[in-house]
Order: sequence, then C-alpha cells, then structure tokens
Amino acid sequence: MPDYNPIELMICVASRILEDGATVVVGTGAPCAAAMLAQKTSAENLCIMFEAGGVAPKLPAMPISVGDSRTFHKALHAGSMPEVMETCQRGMVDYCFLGGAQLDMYGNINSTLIGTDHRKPKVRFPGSGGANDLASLCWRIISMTTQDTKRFTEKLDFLTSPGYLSGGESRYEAGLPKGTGPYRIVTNMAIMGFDQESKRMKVLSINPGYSRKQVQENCGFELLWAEKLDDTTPPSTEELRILREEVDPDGYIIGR
Amino acid sequence: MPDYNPIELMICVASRILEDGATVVVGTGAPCAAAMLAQKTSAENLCIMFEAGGVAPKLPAMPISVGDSRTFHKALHAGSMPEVMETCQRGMVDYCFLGGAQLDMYGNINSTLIGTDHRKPKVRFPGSGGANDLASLCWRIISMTTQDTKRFTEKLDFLTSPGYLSGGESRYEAGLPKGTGPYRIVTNMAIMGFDQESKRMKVLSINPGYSRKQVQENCGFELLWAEKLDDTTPPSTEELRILREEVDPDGYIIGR
Amino acid sequence: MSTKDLKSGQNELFVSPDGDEARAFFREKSRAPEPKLSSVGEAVRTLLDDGDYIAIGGFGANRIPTAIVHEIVRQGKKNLGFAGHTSTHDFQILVAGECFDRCDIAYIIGLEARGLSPAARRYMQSGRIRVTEWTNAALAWRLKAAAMGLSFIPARTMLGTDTFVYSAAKEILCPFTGQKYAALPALFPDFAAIHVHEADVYGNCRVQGVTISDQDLARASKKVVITTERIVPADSIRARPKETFIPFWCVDAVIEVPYGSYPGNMPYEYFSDEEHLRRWLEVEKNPEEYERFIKEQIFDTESFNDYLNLNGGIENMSRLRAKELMIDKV
Amino acid sequence: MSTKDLKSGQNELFVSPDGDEARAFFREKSRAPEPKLSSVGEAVRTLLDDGDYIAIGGFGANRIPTAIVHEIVRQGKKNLGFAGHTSTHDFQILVAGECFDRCDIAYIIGLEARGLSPAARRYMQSGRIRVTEWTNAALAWRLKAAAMGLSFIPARTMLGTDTFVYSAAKEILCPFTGQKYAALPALFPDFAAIHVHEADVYGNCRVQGVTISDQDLARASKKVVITTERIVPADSIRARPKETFIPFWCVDAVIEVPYGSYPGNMPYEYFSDEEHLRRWLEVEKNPEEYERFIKEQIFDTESFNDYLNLNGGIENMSRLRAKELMIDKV
Repeated sequence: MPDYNPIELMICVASRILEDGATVVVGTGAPCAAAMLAQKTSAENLCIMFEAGGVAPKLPAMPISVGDSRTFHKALHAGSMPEVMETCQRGMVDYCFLGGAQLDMYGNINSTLIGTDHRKPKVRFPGSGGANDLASLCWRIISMTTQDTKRFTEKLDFLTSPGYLSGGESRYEAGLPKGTGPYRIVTNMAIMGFDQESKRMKVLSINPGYSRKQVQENCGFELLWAEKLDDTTPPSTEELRILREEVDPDGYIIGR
Repeated sequence: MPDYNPIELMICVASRILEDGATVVVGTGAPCAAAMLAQKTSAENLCIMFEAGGVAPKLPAMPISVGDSRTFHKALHAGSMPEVMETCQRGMVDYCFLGGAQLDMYGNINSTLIGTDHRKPKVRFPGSGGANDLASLCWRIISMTTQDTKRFTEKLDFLTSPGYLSGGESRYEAGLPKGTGPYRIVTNMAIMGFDQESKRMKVLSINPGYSRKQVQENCGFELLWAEKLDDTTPPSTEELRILREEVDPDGYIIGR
Repeated sequence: MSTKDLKSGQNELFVSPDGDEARAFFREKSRAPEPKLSSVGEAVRTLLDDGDYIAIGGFGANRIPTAIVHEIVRQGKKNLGFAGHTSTHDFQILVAGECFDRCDIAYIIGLEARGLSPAARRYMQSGRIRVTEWTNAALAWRLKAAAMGLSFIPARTMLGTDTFVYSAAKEILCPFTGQKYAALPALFPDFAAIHVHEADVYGNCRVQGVTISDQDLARASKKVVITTERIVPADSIRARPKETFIPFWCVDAVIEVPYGSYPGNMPYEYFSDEEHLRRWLEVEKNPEEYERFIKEQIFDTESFNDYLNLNGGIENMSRLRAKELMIDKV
Repeated sequence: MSTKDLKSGQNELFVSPDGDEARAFFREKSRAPEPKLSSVGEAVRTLLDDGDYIAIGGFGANRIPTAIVHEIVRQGKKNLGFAGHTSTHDFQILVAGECFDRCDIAYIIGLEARGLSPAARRYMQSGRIRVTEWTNAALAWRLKAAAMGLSFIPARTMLGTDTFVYSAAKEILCPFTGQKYAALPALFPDFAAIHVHEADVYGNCRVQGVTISDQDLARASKKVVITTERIVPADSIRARPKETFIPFWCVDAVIEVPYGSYPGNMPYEYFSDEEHLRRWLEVEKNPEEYERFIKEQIFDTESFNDYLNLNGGIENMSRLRAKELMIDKV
C-alpha cells in the first residue's frame, strides 16, 4: 500500500466524488487540486469554474486567487462574478467545495467569527465571500477538512453558509432551492453524508487506520452511522503519482 | 424665406430642442434625422443611442432598423438592449422620441390597436416595442407628428405608453420616476408643451402659415395656450442645406 | 401605499416563471463539453415539439436564424407560443406557417422603417391568437430574470398604462423604499434559436455588433439551437475566452449556415436584402400570390442553400456583403 | 406563507438604495464626451470626500487601482464607508490608513491562498468599525440592481443564515410563485476606482480577462475614476465598439498608470508580486516595523512611479511580466 499524508487522502477521495461531465465551482488550494485530479483520472470532461468568472481553463499552475490569470488561462470563457453566480442560481452547477472554522451536524458552516459580539468578535474571519452563495445555489456541497471537536461543533458561533440549517425541511422552508444541500464531508478520518430524513451528518466510510470510536471522539456532536459502513479506498499509486507529479508538482498544497 | 415641407419643419424644430452634451434614444426615420441634424448644428456632442445597443455611432446612412449595422458603425459602444434600457432606468438618458396612432391631452400615446376587443382588434399596430420603456424611463419625451382630430384624440383606444396619465401627479403616483414626462410635441402646425400643474397639453408656439383657430380645429381635445404665444422660427437655409445634403441626401425621410 | 391596492395585469402568463421548476430541468441538462453538430432538420425535429413556447434571437431582420425559422414552418410545427420580442421578419415567417396560437407582444407585425406586414396583421386581427402585452425592456428583463435563475424582477416600466392592464405583470412595493414597481415574471422559453458569427462544435459562441437580448435568451431557454456563419476550432475559443458570448453548456445543437441571417443583416458580413423584404410586404397583399411565394421560398426549398440560390445565390450575397462593408459605392 | 412572517436583517444599511435619489444625481452628471485626463492626486482630492462610501474594482490583488488606493491613504481620507467585496490587498492598504469606519462585508481580512492580514484583523476586531454582513453574490447583485436603476433585486442567497441576520436584507415573496427571496438593496457607491487595460481620454474602457463586478460597479457608482495601463486613441475604441466595457458617461477622471495594478496581477500584462505581498503579511505582525513600512511604501512615495522604483522598478516589472506570460521558465 502506498504511503500518503492526510491531505493527499482527502484530495483523492474528494476527486472521486466528481463525475464526468459535471460542473464544479472551486476555490484555491485543496478543492482546486481535487478537481484537477478528477479531470486527470475519472472525469476528463469535468467543467471547473471560479467565482470571479473563469470557466473551464487549462490550469497551468495552482491559482493563488480565484480571480488571477490562471483561472481563465486558455479558458472556454472569461466571464464575470454575477454570471457565474447566476449560472449557479439557475441550477446549472452541480458541485461546490466549502471550508470553514466550524461545522455542525447539519453541515452548516462558520467562516465569519468566533465570539458573541458581532461588532467586536474574539476572532474575525473573512466572512462568507462566495461561500454562502455557492452553499445556497449549487446542487451539492462538498467539504474537505481535518476533523476535531473544535471544528466539528454542536453550536456554531455564527452560521455563515447554509447546510441543512436545523434539519428536516428547514433548508427549503427558508427559501433555498429544492434538492440542494451538503453532500459529502471528507475528513482525515472518514467520509460523511447526511441522513435523508433528519438531515444529520452520517458516517458512510472510515479511512484506513481510524476506528469508529476515534471518528466519534473527534467530533463535537453525535454522529449517525450508515447501516453498512464502508472502508474508504485509500489513494492508489496512480492517483498519488498524478497528484504529486502533475497537479501539485511544487507541493504547495500537499506539502511534499 | 426658404421653402420647406412639413416634415422638414418638424425635424428642424425638434433638432433645436436637443442640447449639446445630452443623451437621446432615437428610432428610425424623422427622430434619427432630427438628432443627426442637431449634431451637425447646435449639439455636436449629442450622444445618440439605439435601443438594440448601439451608442454614439458615426452614422454612415439612415438606419432601416434600430438594430442594424449602421446603428453601431464606428460607435463608441455596441452594447445590448438591457444595457440601454437600464441606462435609461438609471436616469442617464435625457431625451427620447415617440410616435403613435393616437395621442391625448396628457401626452399619453397609443401604438397598440384601434377597437375595443383586445384579442380581436379592428386594427392592430406593432404594440409598445420600446416606446413604453423610453416614455417611462427617459427624462423628457418628444413627439413629432402630423396634427389632426383623429390623431389628437380625447380618449385613446389603448394607452400604450405613459404621458402624464390622467394629469396632475398621477404619473408619479403610478410609480414612474419623478421628474420625467412628455416635454414637447412638434406638429406641422405648432409646438406644444405641458402645463406644470394640470399636465395638460399647452401650445407654446405656432408654425408659420397656421392660425390659433386651425391648431385647435385640428385637435380632438381642448388645448391650453401659453400666455406669451411664440411664432415658431422656420427652418434656416443652413439647417435645410445640412438636412438635405448631409442628413438625408437620398430623401428617404424628407421625401425630396 | 398598502399592498392590497396593488394591481395585476389581467392577461395570460404563457410560461411558468417558477425558478425551482426551471432548476429541475437545468439539473438534468447536459453540461458535458461534447460535440453538438446537427442539421437544421434534425435540430427542429428533435428539440422542438408542437405546443412549445419559442423565442428567436437577434432583432427581427438583424442576425436572425432564418434557416431554423423556415424549418419550423416546413415541418408544420403548430400551437407554439411565441415571444414577440424585437420580432419582425422572423414573426412574418412564423405567421406564414400559422405556427403559433399565443403570443407575448412587445413588437409585432411591423418591419420597422419598412412598414407593416399585411399577413401578420390579418393573423393578429383574426381573434384566433391569445395575446399578452409587454414592452421590449419588459421581455428583455423577463429573459434576464430567467437567466439569473429568478422567478421575477422589478422594473419601472409599463406602470399606469393599458400595456400593464393587458399584461401578466403585477405591481409590488420595494421593501426598502416603498417605491412601486412592475414585477415581471421570468420567461424560460422551451426553445430558442440564435444565429452567431462563430461557434465551435461544443456550442461556445462569439458574435460581433450589438447583442440585443441574446446573452440572456441563450441562458434563459431550456433548449438552444445555434446557427453560425462559421464553425471555428475550439482552440480559437480558448485563445480569446473573453469573447465567448454564449458558453457551450447553454447549447443543444450547432449548425453551420453561411449567410444564415439572410434576408436579414449580419453585422460586418452582409447587409439586409431590402428588395427581398419589400417583396414579402408586396405579395402579402394578394393571398394567392402570397401562397405561391411561401411555397416557392420555404416549402419547396429543401435546404437553406436552395433558398439562397433562389434569391440570387453567391452573386447576391456578394452584393450584400459589399453594401455592408460600404465598398459598393467605391 | 404570510408577508408578516417575513424577516429583516438587523444591521445597518450604509447607502440609500432609493432609485429616484440616484436618478436625481445621474440627471446632473455630465454625459458630454469631453476629455477627462487627470492625476491621481487631483482625482482623489476633487472626487472623494471624507465620509463618502467607496468601492474598489477588480478582485483584491487582481486588476486593482493601487495608485488610487494609496492616494486615499496619503491624503488622509477618513470615515469612509467601504464595500468589502472581493477585497484583499486593497482592503489591507485602506486599513493601513485607517480610512474607513463602516464596512459592508463579503470577504475581508484575507488574501486568499496567501493567508490573513494581521493588521486588517486587528482593525476589524477593534470594535471601532460598523459592519454589515453580505456575500460576494449579494454585493455583486446589489451593484447590479443599482446599475439597472432599481432600488432592490431578489436573490436566493443568504436565506436562513446568520449572514442574513447581520445583513440589511429583507425577505420578500415572489408575487407569482410565493417563493421566498432575500431582497437586496441597491448599492450606489459615492466613489469607485477601477483599473483597466485601455481607456481613451473620454473614459471609454476596455479590459482583458474576467470582469468580476466592474461592469456593474462602473454603472452603479456616482463618481468613477479610471486608472489605465495605456491611454488609447478614441479611434481605436470606435474600431471595436463591442469591446467597450465601460462607456465614457460613467467616468469622471482618466489617469494613465502603467503597472497600475502592482503588486496585484494584471491579466496578460504582469503577475502579482508574491514576495511583496508576503512582506506585507510579515511586517504587519510587528507594529513598529509595520509603521515604518507603510511610511516608506505609501507616505514617502510621491508618485506611483516612485513606489514602483522602490520595489524593483522596471526590472521587477519585467520579471512579473515574464511570469504572467509564462516565459520565465523558458
């Protein structure tokens, strides 16, 4: 079995979620790497989009900004931010990737602040950026994140971007588009989905080297468990080769 | 005094209304000729726009369509219909020209139908096109039209484009932008404006060769009269020369 | 102003403005960058059904997909809904086939400075057509609302007029200022045809000149057929990504149709054939002559090239090209 | 769903969304095509007042009008409102001058993959700044609503979240479908600065690459300053009218500033100076070093060329150009 680090594992696992012919809005870093890896493995015709307007570029290197030149290098289209967001709102975008400082059992995300005083927070983060928009408007939200009890929390300090809100049908009752929502959470320890009824986070698969107990202990809320719990397929030699040699040869993201 | 026909008179009179540095949306025909004449006389920097998206062209000939190539020949911008309409809605367009089959004392215009059954009219016309939009959104509406009692009517068969609606403040109470409305009606017989309070049509100036009596007799509703009634300045030799030689050398509009 | 005093247009809304319904359709629409080359006959046969609501790109006799409009008539499509937005010659052709039985009206019947179509007028005065009034901006913004994935958009047009009364718009108040607006329902056509200057086989399109409402029409419509003066290599699209006017995922079929906007104007390519358009207006006055003319021009021409040859072929096209480029008087 | 259950964001709306107020301003704004050449100092002095609400074009460290942002700091403008939309390095510079005291937030503090700005974070955690939350699309659409001359636009974003609670949006229902939307109030900035590739002296502008929200920002803003890599003849604009991205009537001042987006990326011209941006993040950790750095980089540089020379001059610019064009590794 090949040797790999947690970020390599997460990128490989996330890349497999993206099917050929789908559309995905990505940010910088690991999500972009996962989408690039997907294009070079199972999803040649995956259409990668960036929120500043870049559509289907031939990425010559990892973007530093979702608006830099690389995001529309030999692209099929260099558009605008409203155009990309409206394409999402119209229902033409299948996937987005989101991260944050905190995540709750309904897949809601905090990227705004830690503290209780909005005007004078303990720690201020960048805010929504495009995250709330993508979480609201794309069909399926994917998150990649290291798992611990601070990050996976019972109660967010601030609900920046919508997951399933308070569960059940609450997301759609709030006015968000039908059929949308969090789809997969890929951590260093496991792969989670969401229960169809309650919309609570449910572990689907455990990564090599981790136990059910560890996955729960590193989560600040009670996890649901799939009836038939899978073992996550580890990165293949070929996936790792492409990731290390073609996707991120400088090791900016995978740290090699 | 030079010889001229009624359409030449109306074009010359209308052209003088347009001041230098203003913006105007025009259609094909006489309005376009008036704007071109203004550019070549008193309003060199008049910015001519067409609703299909053409902005500030160097018109090589009279357009046949407000969307044909001539409307953006060597233009400063070839945009879109929403862009032009939104520029109007934002308050950046000073003038528009409108015509129609019927006109009432508040400057409301019918270009939709004659008859009483909307689905099966006696005579169907093209409808609003962009007329209602321009009448709603530009600051000042100008009309050029031959005057008779059928055209200048007490009651429109259909109110296609808004003038002052039922007078007074009714235009603004309907939600239309403050400070907008019909500004001048240029006919073969006279030049009309509108009373500030009642918003009824008011004769400002009578054209050479016509009497106050004729102007009223050729109007289907009671006209108001300016306290100090002017005599319309007839087209100058120079205006006619430019109109005939440079603006409409083929006589498409002025019929020469 | 209280919300209960707000007025509603009394006429029919022909297409559901529901954003979630549209999203459900768009979710299933292919966004794979795959070749979409087709033929005029196949595209109309497979993508357009009787009863659909359609819209035509361009501006009536400027950059119009004439071959597709002819084919709709030729295949005898019926009971269509039609967006009478900046329509002139396209409207005239569809009237010749009596293809539509309901119409959103902004501008119909006329051909601008050329005059009015007698046949179109007869059709619209017959009482057989269900009609709803709008304006050019209103239909443009209805398409924009749909392209944005919204079910409505506010506008300051149509207010206070009969155009509003006979529309399907509704008054609403701005929640911030109390300002009254006309709420315009999103328009998601079932089918749109757009003629462009250049497209690759995937449907990435470029146009020259004014764009009218085509940027929104391509995005708002559920199925989109592109006719193009020229197919270009995908590499050419990637060389100038800023110029991609319609991205491939909007498009269902791409067909190369040189002189495809004839008898309409194609910016920087060829001017409109004013003689031909005048002939239409002339023959429409005489029903028998009109029938013969339509048979000859549309039903008996098997391909668009046949139609071009019938109307002067390459020689005429070269003449119109010279006129467009203003080298005809040199 | 009844309208009385509709929620409102509880935070402050910094700019009036009133369409008629904006129209009254735009009515008086000059639309004469007159030369508007200016200097960085004059443009900021004459077009920007303390207390104004401002917005910066581009995307934080991509195609930004750095010279104008520096000058705002240098002239000591205070109590500004700021649209924290796709802001990164521009935000960082304005924080260095403590220029703004209220902020609409979509994305602030961060420099994307480069990390977070310690100084910006301190500023935003100080409690001295009035803040209202939004999202990237929400601010983009607020600008679009203004560009359209509307006081609001509906959107399906922010709903159900704390981002909405701490915004100034309001829930509304679609009058056709009953669908719940977030109504976004139009944003008419008092002042915007945008960097472009080419402009003529009248302010007709062209850009290359993605446009982000600048098409709407230029139209929504009451006063607009353009910095441009190159002034081009007006004839060049007329030769390609389709490419005019911002028309002259939006623009109040035009200034030629070569390398004007430095240290940011300018598509097809030069890449961002990552070393320089890293230096900012580094010095911000040490207040004394930070003060020295800001003095040296902004207050003591009399012109933008001085600033460029301080940071490697033409040689460095050539290096960044090679990187952008990907000829640095050849």
